[in-house]
Amino acid sequence: MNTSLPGQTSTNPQPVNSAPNTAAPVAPVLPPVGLEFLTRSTLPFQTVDYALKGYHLDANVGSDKVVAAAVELNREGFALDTITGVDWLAQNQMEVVYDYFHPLTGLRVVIRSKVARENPEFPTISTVYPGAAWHEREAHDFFGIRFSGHPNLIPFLLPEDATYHPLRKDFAP
Amino acid sequence: MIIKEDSVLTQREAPSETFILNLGPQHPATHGVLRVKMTMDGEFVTRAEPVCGYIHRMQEKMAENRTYAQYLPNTSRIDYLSAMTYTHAFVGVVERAAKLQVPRRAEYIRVITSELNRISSHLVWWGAFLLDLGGFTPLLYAFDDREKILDLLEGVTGARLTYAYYRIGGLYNDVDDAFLNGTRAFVAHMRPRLKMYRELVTENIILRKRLVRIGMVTDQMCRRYGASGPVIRGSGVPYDVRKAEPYSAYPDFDFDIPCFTEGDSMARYLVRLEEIAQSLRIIEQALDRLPSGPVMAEKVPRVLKLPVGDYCYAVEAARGRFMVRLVSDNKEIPYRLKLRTPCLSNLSLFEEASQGMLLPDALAFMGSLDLVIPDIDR
Amino acid sequence: MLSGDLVYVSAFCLAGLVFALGPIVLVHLISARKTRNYANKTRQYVECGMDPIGDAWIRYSAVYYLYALVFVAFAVDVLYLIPVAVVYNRIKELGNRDFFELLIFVGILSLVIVYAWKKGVFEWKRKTNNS
Amino acid sequence: MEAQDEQLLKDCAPFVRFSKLDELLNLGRANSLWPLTFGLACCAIEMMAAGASRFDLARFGAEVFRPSPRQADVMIVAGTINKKMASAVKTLYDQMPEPKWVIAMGNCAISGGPFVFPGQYAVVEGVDKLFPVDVFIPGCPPRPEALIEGILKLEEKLTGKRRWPVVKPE
Repeated sequence: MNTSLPGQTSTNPQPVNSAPNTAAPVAPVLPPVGLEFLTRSTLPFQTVDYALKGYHLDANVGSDKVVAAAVELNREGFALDTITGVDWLAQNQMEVVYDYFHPLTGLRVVIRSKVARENPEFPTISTVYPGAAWHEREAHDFFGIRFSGHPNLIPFLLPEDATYHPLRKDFAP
Repeated sequence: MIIKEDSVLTQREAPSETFILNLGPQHPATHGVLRVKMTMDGEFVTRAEPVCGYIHRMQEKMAENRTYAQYLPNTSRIDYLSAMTYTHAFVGVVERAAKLQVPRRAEYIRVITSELNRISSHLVWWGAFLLDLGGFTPLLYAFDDREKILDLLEGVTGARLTYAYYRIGGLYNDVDDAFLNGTRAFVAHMRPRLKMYRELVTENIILRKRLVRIGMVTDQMCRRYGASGPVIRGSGVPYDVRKAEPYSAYPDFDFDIPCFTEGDSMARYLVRLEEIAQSLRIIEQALDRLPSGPVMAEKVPRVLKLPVGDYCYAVEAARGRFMVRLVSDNKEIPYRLKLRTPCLSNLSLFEEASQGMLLPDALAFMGSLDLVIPDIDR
Repeated sequence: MLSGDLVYVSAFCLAGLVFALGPIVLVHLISARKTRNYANKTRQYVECGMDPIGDAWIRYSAVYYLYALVFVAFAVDVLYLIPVAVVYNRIKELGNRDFFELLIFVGILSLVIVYAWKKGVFEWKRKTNNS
Repeated sequence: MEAQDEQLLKDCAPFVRFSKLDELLNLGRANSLWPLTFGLACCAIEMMAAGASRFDLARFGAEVFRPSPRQADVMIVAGTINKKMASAVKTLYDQMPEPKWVIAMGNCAISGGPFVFPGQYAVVEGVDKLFPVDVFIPGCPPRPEALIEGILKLEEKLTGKRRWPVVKPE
């Protein structure tokens, strides 16, 4: 899918002396358009009330299907927003939430996946989205989630020799 | 002197070895404590690996031992140059989860102060960016104009930089006439200044030589790294959270999204200057149609307990898309608060985009990304 | 008056020597003996607060050398211009011959820039095997 | 820690000391303090505003911000010191030539500021834990006038007398 702008007339800046204030295109306020990829998608999406939740689609997948989801969303033209780790101490689970947004249609998609809390292990998606490498390193810093296949899973925000994971619920300094 | 065993002496042109240069935490061009380990071959960058964490201030850990109201001052210290928009995101996610109805006047004043904050942030960027490229005078012009904005905001919020002006459900206090007239005077003052900025700097041949076709970033690369804000708008994709996910009172205003297709540092430069003009337009429209009425929602529960679940709220900060993901378990403190900051994604494409560049061009490219380092490290 | 000149020359050399070595001694006396350090990194060369990685004694690309050569060429050029500047226009009957000589001298020397430009010194052309 | 700092300072004293000439030297140093560009976080923006057109540090001779520690007289620590950054801060302090002073600008540099809470793992609580500090400027961030007052306080420490009037809050 080419993300060059269908019918977009954002011309290059004219010769410098005239201020290019007319060149700027107006992107319309978009209702959640671009949902047609749902028909082709294999992921278990549920539509969510955007006004309450702040995102349009939500899917709960197993930790092995995470890369497949990333590949599909990458093909659909989604951009990676962020990767969030959540430590569910009570349910003894470690959850990772992948946020995606679509630069052209403004659609917001969330892929979440849970794993047992002992040694949380997720396949890395930095092969599909190189931007995910830092988000995964940060999730590894704060929660100790290992991302198999990650190019250099060294501490990102914590000192190089840090072995503690501060955002875990049972973290005592 | 280590003589390499495998170097064939008969080889006429021995390749020059690479050395590692620390563009370290304390460097004028990094505008904060970002360290970039540059593997250099002579003047050319073969690999630039940013190392972050030197100003990590545990913002997300602090969210887990503070109530929602106590966490407000933190939000303006994540990206202190667009503190209003960050507070707007945090307050927005709490209002969205608690289904609080914010009065129209409060939303309009939030838009006015956010846009003023965006202009002051772009002015700091403009001054500091040209300082990187070697020009000191624009910094003085930019800070002179910025002081006018700070006076306006200080009159209402009491702070120059880290305003905790928004409250959950509305605003701290109402704006007075001095602020309204002062803002109109500022808008009238700023427009001719923008024309002077263009003549003083934008049409300067040295600047164009330093920026045009330097730091090329394609829209595919922006999408795969999640870059947003002026970086993605400089590469041809008109993505702006105010239009893509309209929030607050932005749907009421008519403004354009400046977008250039070259994807070089000059395009990003022009996007930001054009955005100042658009922000002035928004402020004018918001001032003309400012509704009267209260600035605080009627019944905001004293102890705020949000229903279980996760909520997101994204705003268009000066540097790009800032999204707050709040996970709540019906207690007065959040269970988990994730801050998706634009600078982290904007910087993550630096390593791939700066390969093979000259060192001064790599610095001009980093300046055009407009980084605030505590935004990356949180 | 040989001895008069001798005195003059030796005084001049002595003044030069004092002018050169004087500050070194003066600074050694007046300035602080050593600086306070809490991680004894004073003698380490400055690299933005970090410990330098790797060794500086490596094979640089030749462009640096060419850049230095262009500088040396013009340094020597200025060397010759100083005495000319002292007696410039002093001799009336030569008219403005000095100006044209100067022009020719500088013109010939500016050919260095033309040569360096052609060799690609200013574009930092990388001389690697493949290119 | 206090006695050891005094002792370190004494060892650095020069061989030859004068009375009147030292006062002259200190007057010169006081009015040409070259700060090290060491902006860490929010206080850095207020430091830039102090150096810019309205609050103009140039009136006090302190507007020359030197990036290299070798040419800096005073280190204005403007922002939060992180544990990962602490060794770099100490390195920079060591690499500054002797008559050097430290201004701790903002609550973070004084005591860790708003980032001190039970269970905090990343912030050094105050830069005086790393090396002695001469002037503390409270505020979060302190106003540019407060930074200028801090520099005047440092000049007062150097020359013993205050050349500028003290602004009384009315």
